[in-house]
Amino acid sequence: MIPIAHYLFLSAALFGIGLVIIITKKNAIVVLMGIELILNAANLNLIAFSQYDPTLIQGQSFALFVIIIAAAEAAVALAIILKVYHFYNTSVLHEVHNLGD
Amino acid sequence: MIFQQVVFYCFAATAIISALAILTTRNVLYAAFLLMITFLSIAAIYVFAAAEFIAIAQIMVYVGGILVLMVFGVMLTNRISGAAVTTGNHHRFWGLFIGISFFTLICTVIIKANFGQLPWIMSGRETYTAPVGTAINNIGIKLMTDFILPFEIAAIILLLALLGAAFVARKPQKN
Amino acid sequence: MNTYWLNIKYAVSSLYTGLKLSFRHILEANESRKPIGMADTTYFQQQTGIVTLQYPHQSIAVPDNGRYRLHNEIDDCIVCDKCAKICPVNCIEIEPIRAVEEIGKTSDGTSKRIYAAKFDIDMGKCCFCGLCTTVCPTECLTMTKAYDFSEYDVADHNYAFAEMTPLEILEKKQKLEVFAREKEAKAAALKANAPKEDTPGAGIPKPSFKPKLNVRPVAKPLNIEEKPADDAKAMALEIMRKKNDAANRSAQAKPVFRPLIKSTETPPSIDQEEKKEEKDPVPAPSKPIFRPRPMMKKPKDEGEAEK
Amino acid sequence: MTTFLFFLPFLLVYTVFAVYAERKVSAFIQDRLGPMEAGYYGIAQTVADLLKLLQKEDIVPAAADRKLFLAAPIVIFTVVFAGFAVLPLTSGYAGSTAEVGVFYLLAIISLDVIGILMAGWGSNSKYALFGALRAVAQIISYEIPLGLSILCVVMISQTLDLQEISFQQGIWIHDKPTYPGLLQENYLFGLKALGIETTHIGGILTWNIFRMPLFFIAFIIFFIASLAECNRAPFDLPEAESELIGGFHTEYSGFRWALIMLSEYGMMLLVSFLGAILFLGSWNTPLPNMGVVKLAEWTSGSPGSVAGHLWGGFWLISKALILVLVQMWIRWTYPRLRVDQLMALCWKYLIPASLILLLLSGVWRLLMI
Repeated sequence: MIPIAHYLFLSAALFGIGLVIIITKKNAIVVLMGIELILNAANLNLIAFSQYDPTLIQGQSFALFVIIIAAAEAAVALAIILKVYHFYNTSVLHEVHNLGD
Repeated sequence: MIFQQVVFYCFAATAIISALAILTTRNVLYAAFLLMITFLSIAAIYVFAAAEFIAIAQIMVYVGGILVLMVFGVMLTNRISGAAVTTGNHHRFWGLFIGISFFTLICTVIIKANFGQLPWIMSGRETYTAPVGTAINNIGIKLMTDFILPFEIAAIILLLALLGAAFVARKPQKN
Repeated sequence: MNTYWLNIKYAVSSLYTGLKLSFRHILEANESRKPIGMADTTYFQQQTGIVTLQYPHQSIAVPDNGRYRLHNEIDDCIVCDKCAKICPVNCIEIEPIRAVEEIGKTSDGTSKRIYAAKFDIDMGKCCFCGLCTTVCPTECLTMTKAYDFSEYDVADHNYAFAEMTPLEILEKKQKLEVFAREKEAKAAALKANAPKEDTPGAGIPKPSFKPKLNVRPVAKPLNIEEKPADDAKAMALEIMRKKNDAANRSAQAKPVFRPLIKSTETPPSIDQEEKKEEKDPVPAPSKPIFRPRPMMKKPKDEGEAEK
Repeated sequence: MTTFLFFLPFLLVYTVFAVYAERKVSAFIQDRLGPMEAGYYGIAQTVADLLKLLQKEDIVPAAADRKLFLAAPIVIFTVVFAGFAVLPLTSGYAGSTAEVGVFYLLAIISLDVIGILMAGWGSNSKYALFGALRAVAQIISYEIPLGLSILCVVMISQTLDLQEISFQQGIWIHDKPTYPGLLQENYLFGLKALGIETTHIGGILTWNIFRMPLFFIAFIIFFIASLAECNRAPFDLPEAESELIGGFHTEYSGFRWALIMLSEYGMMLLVSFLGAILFLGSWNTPLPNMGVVKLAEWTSGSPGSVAGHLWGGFWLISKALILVLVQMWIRWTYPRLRVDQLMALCWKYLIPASLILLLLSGVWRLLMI
């Protein structure tokens, strides 16, 4: 079987890449992609650990909740991005200067 | 077993390469489709970790749901004028610096912690059997017993998110 | 709420009806219509089943009076040009050559005095109005039942009904020319005697066109008796020889169109031509009802070519 | 595990004949003859068309996003073909033994959306983009009634494994090692209170559609939703010829267009297989045992035997193909829905109905114990 450390390295790599995407990208949707990558990295950890208790599978259940929350979060975030786009006519984050109406 | 490992590393490599490609590409839509490849490879890796159900849920929710939402978002927030939808970069140095330093930090921790030698992991490995067909039953029972509260809360959150998203994204009412 | 259930009820019943209907058609597809025509008494009997025919293999019988492709029975054609004149889309193209004598009779006894060097009907242009068939004096031009005449090349829609070979055409033309020459000789002889008349273009030194230009004077002195003079005859022969050479040369280059030059006439000459023909010495026991006009279209082109 | 060796050639041959059947069915419904020239009764028409398509130029529009445009048909086909991986073929010959079979198929159907979006966006044509957006809206909406109607079956069967669901619907219910808590005997209409055991009678009486009579409605909901999932008429708005020329595949030609058509027909077959497995008894015979006349046993060999393979394959494939024919019959009968009608049908009629069915299935399941 695959050593658990390899899952964790993969997860760390995905986390790092997601972080870089969040920091460097200008477009709000790509930033959202970075967030999803980080959530996936976290899920990977949960599931990697969960395989060592096949009867309890708490990790898998938790991963399932993470996926659910990610879905809800993505829906709301995209709705907000759409709203921002309609208001400022841009989806580039640093061009959104003031949050007041 | 060696075949299984080769396949695992292939999927891991695909996940990382496509994630890196998201980082390097300027085209937002390419990024979305590359993210699909990442998600699919991660789903494959879930299967290696005996989490079939989560893998399929990953495909359904992330690829079939979130990704489609994102592609829709890309299409709706950009003028469809023939030009490719691109995104610029900024804070390149700090981004790379923070990312790489986080990665090295986590890797160091993983190596230092030596998870493979933790007692519960060791015992888990002894009792580890190949993925058997009872995982879904277990998840179902767990969700309806131990995790019933988070399960219901998740349902409410989903409903709220649905309503909230629809409310936020709706066209402003004309008076 | 009530409409909600009514909608469901209506949807179910209409969907069911639709499926039943189309399924009945599938079942009925095992029988198909026979290729029978309207005239058949059983034509309306079969109401169900497949209605299409496999066209090239089967086809519905066309009524005997079907009016589709034009056909010209060239043996009965007196080349009167009526059809070409009446045609609203100019799809009939005729090139006549006057014969020096009667060349035969049509099946209804009309005498034929004009050869058809060309009798082309372009079915690509034809509008199937049938006017040409009604004006045809000998009823040689008819519309037939044939309706499937698609071709790969639009040029193939041009149906040529004339049966003359190029050699025959040439021969007939020469004959006509000899005749014209003789007439011209007569005219020249007459001219020598007659009071001077202005003959436009008579002095043009083009040998090949000369004879034709000289034809006109022949027509003008209408009531002159024909008395060929010897010197005139010699002159005519001389010109004839030259003319033949020219004709041969041009026949090689353009076998079909070139010879037309000879019959070139300016439009006002039509009346003259007809009058002239009335006075033609050619024996014409029974004259065609319609006076054939030798050339309709070509003269203009050739006239331009002349310049 | 090796069912793809069967399904890949089967899919190709099936598509050739399905296109032919489509033309013939449409022709017969419209009192025409359909293709008649190529081969006997036009049987080689599709082969000729296929050869023509393969020779055609692979055109990529100058304004198209080249990479997405070229990749989209491959993605669509791969996704649809991946769906065949979990289908059981006979009682002894199943695809992947993944216990998440049904769930996997739902995921596959939602993956199809991505390929369509790639094609629509990559073409850089308004018709393709409209078609793709319509396709996505339609597929995502109809996934809900589809998933709910499947969930009804899963609730009664207590498993996501397609092979397990298949075994439950016939006389070989004891031949599969089942998970604890699964039913080991069938009763008429699933009602134990009636006291008529049908475990050894089999045939149509143990099909899911009979085990739980309300599944007839569930099956109709499933069927309508599956029509929408494969963009078939009357839900063919994404490729409405009269409005959008060809929808998301407007710009494709030649081999890639053939690939899109192949996956469309493959999708039809996939949902037909799924419907046959979930509701119509899978590879089980429709003929019941009646006293000494053991029709069910005669028309289905025991699992693993040669007869079992042949009978099982025959029943399952013929059921699926009949469903495909019904899809064609429906396509050539009904007019296309309007977009608002499409959404109204989904959200106002199918989803409430399937939610109620889900509740009733739960109650029925309690009666089955």
